[in-house]
Amino acid sequence: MTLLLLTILLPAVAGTASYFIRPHRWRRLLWGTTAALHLALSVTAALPMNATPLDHWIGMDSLSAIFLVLTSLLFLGATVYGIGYVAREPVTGQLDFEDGSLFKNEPESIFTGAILLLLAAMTLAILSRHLALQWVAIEATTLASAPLIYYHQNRRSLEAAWKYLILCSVGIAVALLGIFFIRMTIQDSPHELTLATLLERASTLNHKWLSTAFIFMLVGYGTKMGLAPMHTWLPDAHSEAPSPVSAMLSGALLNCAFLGILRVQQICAAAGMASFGGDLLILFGLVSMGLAGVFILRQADYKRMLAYSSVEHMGILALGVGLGGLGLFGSLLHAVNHSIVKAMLFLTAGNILSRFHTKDTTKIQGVRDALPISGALWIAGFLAVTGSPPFGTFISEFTILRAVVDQGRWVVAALYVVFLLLAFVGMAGIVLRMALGRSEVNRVREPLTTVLSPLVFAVIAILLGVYLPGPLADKLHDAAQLLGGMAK
Amino acid sequence: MELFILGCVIPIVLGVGVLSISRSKAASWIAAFGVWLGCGIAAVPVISALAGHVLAPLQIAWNMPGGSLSFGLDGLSAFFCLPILLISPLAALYGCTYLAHEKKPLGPASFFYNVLTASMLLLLAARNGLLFLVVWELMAVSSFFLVVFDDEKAHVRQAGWTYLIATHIGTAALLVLFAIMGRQANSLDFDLMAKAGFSPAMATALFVLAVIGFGAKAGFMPLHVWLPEAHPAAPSHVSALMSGVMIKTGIYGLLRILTLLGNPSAAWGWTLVVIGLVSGILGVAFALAQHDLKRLLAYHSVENIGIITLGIGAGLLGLAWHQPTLVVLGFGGGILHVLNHAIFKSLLFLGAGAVVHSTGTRDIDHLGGLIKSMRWTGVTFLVASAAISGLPPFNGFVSEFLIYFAAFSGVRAGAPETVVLTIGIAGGLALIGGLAAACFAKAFGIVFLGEPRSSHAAHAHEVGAAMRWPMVALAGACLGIGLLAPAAVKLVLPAVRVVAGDGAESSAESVATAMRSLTGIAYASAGLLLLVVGLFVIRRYLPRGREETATGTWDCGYARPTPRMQYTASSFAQPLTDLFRIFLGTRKRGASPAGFFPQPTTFETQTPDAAREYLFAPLFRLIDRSLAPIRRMQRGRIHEYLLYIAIVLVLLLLWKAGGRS
Amino acid sequence: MKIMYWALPLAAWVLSPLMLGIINRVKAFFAGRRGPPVWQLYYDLFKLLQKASVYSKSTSMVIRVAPSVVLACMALCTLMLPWGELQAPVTFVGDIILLAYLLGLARFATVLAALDTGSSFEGMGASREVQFAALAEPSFFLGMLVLVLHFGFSGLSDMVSGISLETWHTSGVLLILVGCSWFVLLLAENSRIPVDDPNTHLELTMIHEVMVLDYSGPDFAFILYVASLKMWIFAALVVNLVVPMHSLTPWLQAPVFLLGIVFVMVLVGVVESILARLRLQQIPKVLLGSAILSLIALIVRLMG
Amino acid sequence: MTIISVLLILSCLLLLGSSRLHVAIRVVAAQGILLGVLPLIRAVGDIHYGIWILGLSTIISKGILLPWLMTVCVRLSGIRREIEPFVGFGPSLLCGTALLGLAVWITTRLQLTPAEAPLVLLTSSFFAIFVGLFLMVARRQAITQSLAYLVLENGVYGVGVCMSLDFPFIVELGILLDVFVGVFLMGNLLFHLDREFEHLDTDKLTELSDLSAPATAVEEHA
Repeated sequence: MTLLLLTILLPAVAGTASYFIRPHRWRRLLWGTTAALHLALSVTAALPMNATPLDHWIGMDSLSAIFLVLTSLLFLGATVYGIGYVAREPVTGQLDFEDGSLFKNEPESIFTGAILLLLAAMTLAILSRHLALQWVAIEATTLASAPLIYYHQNRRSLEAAWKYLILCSVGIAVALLGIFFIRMTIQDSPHELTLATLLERASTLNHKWLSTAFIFMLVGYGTKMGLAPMHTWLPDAHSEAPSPVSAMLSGALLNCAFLGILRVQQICAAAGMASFGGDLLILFGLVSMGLAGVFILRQADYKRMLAYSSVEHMGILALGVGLGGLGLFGSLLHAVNHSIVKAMLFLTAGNILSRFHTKDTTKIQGVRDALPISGALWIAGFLAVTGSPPFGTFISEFTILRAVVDQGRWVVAALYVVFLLLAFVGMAGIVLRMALGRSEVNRVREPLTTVLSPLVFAVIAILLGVYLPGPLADKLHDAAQLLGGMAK
Repeated sequence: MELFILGCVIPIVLGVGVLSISRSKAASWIAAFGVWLGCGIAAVPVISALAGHVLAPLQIAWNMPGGSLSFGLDGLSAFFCLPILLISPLAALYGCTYLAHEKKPLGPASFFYNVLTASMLLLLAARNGLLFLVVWELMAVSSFFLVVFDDEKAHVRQAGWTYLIATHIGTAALLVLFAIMGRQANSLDFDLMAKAGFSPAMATALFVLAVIGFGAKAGFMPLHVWLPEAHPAAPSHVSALMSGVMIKTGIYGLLRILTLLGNPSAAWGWTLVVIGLVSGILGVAFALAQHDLKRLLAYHSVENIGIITLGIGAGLLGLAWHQPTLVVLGFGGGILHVLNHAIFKSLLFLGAGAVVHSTGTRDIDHLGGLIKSMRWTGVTFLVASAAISGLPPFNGFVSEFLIYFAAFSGVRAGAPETVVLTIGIAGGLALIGGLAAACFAKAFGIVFLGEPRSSHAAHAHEVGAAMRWPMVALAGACLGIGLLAPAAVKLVLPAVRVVAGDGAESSAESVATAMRSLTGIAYASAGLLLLVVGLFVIRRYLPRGREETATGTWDCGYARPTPRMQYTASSFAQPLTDLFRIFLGTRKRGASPAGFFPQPTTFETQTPDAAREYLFAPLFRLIDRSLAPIRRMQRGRIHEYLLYIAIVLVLLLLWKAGGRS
Repeated sequence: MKIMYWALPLAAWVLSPLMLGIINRVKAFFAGRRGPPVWQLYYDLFKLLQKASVYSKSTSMVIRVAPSVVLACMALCTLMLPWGELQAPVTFVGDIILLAYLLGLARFATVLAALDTGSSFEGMGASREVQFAALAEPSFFLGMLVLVLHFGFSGLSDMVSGISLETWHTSGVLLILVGCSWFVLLLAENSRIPVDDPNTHLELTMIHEVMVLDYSGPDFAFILYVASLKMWIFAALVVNLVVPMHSLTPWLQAPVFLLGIVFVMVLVGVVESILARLRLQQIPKVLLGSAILSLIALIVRLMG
Repeated sequence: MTIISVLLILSCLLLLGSSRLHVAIRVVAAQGILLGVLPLIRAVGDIHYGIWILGLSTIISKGILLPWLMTVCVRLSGIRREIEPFVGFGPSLLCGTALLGLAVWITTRLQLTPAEAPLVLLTSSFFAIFVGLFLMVARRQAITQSLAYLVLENGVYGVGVCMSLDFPFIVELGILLDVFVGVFLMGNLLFHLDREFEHLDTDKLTELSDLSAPATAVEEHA
């Protein structure tokens, strides 16, 4: 228990502290240390011997263990990248390369503090077993990440942050309504709104309230998670945020909202309403995949393309969870794979952006020529995110397809495959056009901090495609079990 | 079996190794050594499997959902290994010299080449759906990287894109295929799938998926669009490996799935026969219209895949009609043609590569007279040309003969469908053979014979030994299989047995007849060679010392011929391409000279791929256009975005909330 | 008896030049001329073999090897021809496929040799040759399919040896149709009128003759001899098909066979005399017509 | 509590119909105070310190601090004092009536039976939510949107009160803190937006869109 509390408090304290630390060097050191310590703490907490009882407000089951370690890992990667990133950013004003206006980054202390607080909020969101507490934490992630999005304080990032804040806040408010309704389901006696209580009394829950609650929470957390058509803020925010932040937003933060939905679905499944939520999730999943595919197809901005790809993958996750059974396992595995791959892609996109000074895909050629490592990572990431072997995404996407087919939902299967193809075709055109050919900028030696994290992520993505580590597999099976699915 | 896996792992390990010395000249040599070593090791179990030994399958646990690392090597797999084991090392050796002048690091290309080789071998041994798909995509991805080796050229990038999309569409079909099969069998292991027992309707659906999925790789018309783009774009030794070997994995996959699906229906056989005829005839027709040497060869791959498919279709019909002869000889001819095509097609690509390497152009109409400066390349290219046209005494004839044989021996007066089949196969093969001969008369004749049509061709030189000897070895193989036809057929029988199942047993007699005929052919071929040599010797001695005179070609009285007045590839093929003009859609640009003092004028023909031009491009454009309005939903207005949320919420509440209690 | 197998090939090798002489005499008769002696080709061959060769500077070894290849192919083909009930020296199931492809190989060699010279005239001829050959082959195989349907799939010798008066009685129309079809092929493959004119001197319009413009001396002798052998091979196929050998006593078969070949030659001569040469664009239609004849035969066989 | 509900409904209608920004801010402030009083009234029997703190902090944050922030915002940014609607005030009121109907319908459809509060409070809370959403969609200026968000939050809060939720004190505070920080951030952003764009019209914040698609990969390659 203390371990879990420590995991939450560490980044919170460090985040608050970094607002007050003046010297850059110390603040960056604090950032790095916190990230590393957090990962160590998360892993330790996830070890079987440190299991905690699950009936408190916070606790760690397999589901949260997976997401926590994943988040922590991504954060460390983003930290390694991010420290180099903020160090390279000029402190004085600079010219915007798109509209030519002058802008000035926000102070580094705010950036560092916000990103550490974001980590704290995410950790809390993952670990909390009280639905309202989880809501508080998820809303807190929105608030902590808004300053990160407008780090550059130029017109586009402000616009993106505004839309992010408004849309997510509205969505989250809707989710709060949903939580009220969940509370109504156990109206008969004053119990705390913890998962333990709800699951224990699952059979007695009022289905009518539960279905209403599910709808509110699906729309609410779905907004935050980026399910279409509530995803509209996502491409703006993810494309305008600094790349390490985009990586965190896409790789980790979306998962937190996803976890919120998972928890409701867990309750629904325990209450025998798995198919009610499942059908809605499948619907939203398909809509997200399809819409994202459409927007990927003619995308002019490669970071937006990645953002839409996140929407697509959130759709896949929702679809898998909606299917239940094997789909749950596939979906959770896919969440892991997608986070790692997407983080790697956003970090790589950051490298491309800082070298080519444009986000316009039509103006970039020969990334592989100019930035050999980033170019290779860019193509590898494209293959990974579209689900090609040997990357783990292939395994999980195929597992979800098998789940669809196993249930004999032929229309869903057909749409699923068509939408995957759509995204593939769209991304192939863009990524290949960017990566191949001769570049107009000179080849440079890439600093280690810019390529280390994406490289490590790429290696992990490949490893997950050929080998599933035992503990991870166990946790995934366990988590799928929690959600009511049996994994084959 | 472990030995086989070891043989697959070695190239990959050395491939990864050379990534670290990417820039070194030795990189490609070390990687090639890995291919040789790996293939050498893998050859041991393959040969023993072909010799009839049953190798114990290898099962390793794999904790991926539905996955298991199960490997096996039956007759079918072992036979399909042969082209890989033969071509891959030779092409690797060739590639070392071919790419030696490149300025870019060769490490990645060598790495992907090795991965491609290993993944093809693993694919043949894979006995689990998930494993199969992983290796399948690995193969596609590694070959994609090889295709875009020259990525500074726009057409290469475009070819890479086309290839990637085409192969991915095929893979999508395969994903569904294996998912459905896994559902039926409750496992992704092939053993269990074979016992699943699919209903006829389900089996037909699976068959269609397999044809789409594997056909995209193999190059069935109209899924062949990537071939004429990718093969010219890739470095020649890669084209050789891809065209000669990799596309055959599509055939392998189709056959493998057929073994799992149970009893075929006649409709499947007809489907394949029709696909075979269309691919064969139109493939060669398009080839005739090309004047890019490698593009021409790529279309010939489509044609030969058509011939292979004809054989397989005949075999399937044999299974459906319970005609053992048709089964064994149809499958036998088709599968043997896989090996034969691998040999001569890779030889042709290597030859084309030598030409490109030495002259710097692939345009047939700019070449000419190369046989005088590139004797080895010329002669081996000639051998391959004759072989691919199905002419005796080379290997192409042997497999085509088997397919003819199957068709003719299966024909029964009482069964009109057999007659239709035979008309299709015999007429089709004859037409394809005639057109192929025409096309290679053009390709060889214009490239290697006559006078150089440009300075490129005039300054050609013979290529180095590492490029020469692989070609000679392959030419030897062409002749060898032609002369040892019965032995080659013995090699293919284990593979046929896997596909044909019970049908193979009752066909001993027809196999024996075919064997006698093949023996006859082998003797006839040997006799032919002896006769040619004998006559040539006689001819040499006939003049008895009278001197040979060298003079100009008969010019019909026109005293100042120039090399540019020679017949060109385009003009040579024009009568035939005119026959097929409704399919080809050849575009002509230019004007004929007019007036008493005509100005200089140009004339140009271009034959883009019809399937690409009239099917896929409009389809893609249509999809793109119809999707465009959807993009209006993201036009930046936060009010609209909020409205979406509100509408979704209200709709869901109206639809679902409180509905049931 | 074994030795008798070789009689037909021997006859072909010795007598085939004579056959071209016969055609020429027939044509001369129709033209009201006396014409060259029937032995003329023998004289020509003898003369050419005595001569030295002239090669173009553009050529390579291809043109030097081609005559030998072509001749070897034809020689091998003659070994596969039966003689009534007398089997051919080389026979196995499906030998006719080999025969067709040997002819193909010969054509391939001729065409390449033509391209070797770099002459645009010879290129033109080669181009036409491959076009018409590609169309002729399916027609040939269709005719063969009729035979296979009727007699079962076996060697050429076995198939044709079964043709008797009885066969004529039951399915004479088949034999006539396929016979006609193959006779058209004979005209086309041997570059006779109406497909090609062996006597023309206008290079632009020729097919076969223009391809061999650059041969001289022994090479040209080979080529001329090959032309006569090829004519013999096709004539032998037609004769074997049409004449009911099975009904003849064995000692009559050989003379009748030879007479049949002479008759075919006379027929060629007559056709050449009374028909005009067709325009090049019309030739595919002729070949298509030949295929249709076989197809009709096929339908008759299936329906009858 | 019925009075509070009626006041809530009236305040929402006022928001829909008012054209003056500072009026709107004051109305929202009044709403905040009303809602702060709500828990105190509900728990009139046993008021413990938590409820006092909660009520007071609600009143302070929603009724005083945030409106003050908005006022400062309006003053400093020099934006126009009129609310600029997409949907005019008359039609807005009509829509408001429709939304009221919707709120009633939802309340009955859900068959909610709040234990310690009148049903009309629930209806009014839902109405506030809908009005909040409507204002966000139908009003042009950024500052109105943040006001509307507060209205929405107020509605959610009202629903919570109706359902007599006994969330732990910490959680309640957390929720409040989130809202507060959220609106605070919005205010902060408003300053930046004003500086960068020299206007606060969100319908002009459309630089980030997918309307200008380039020639696609498809067309270029095919």
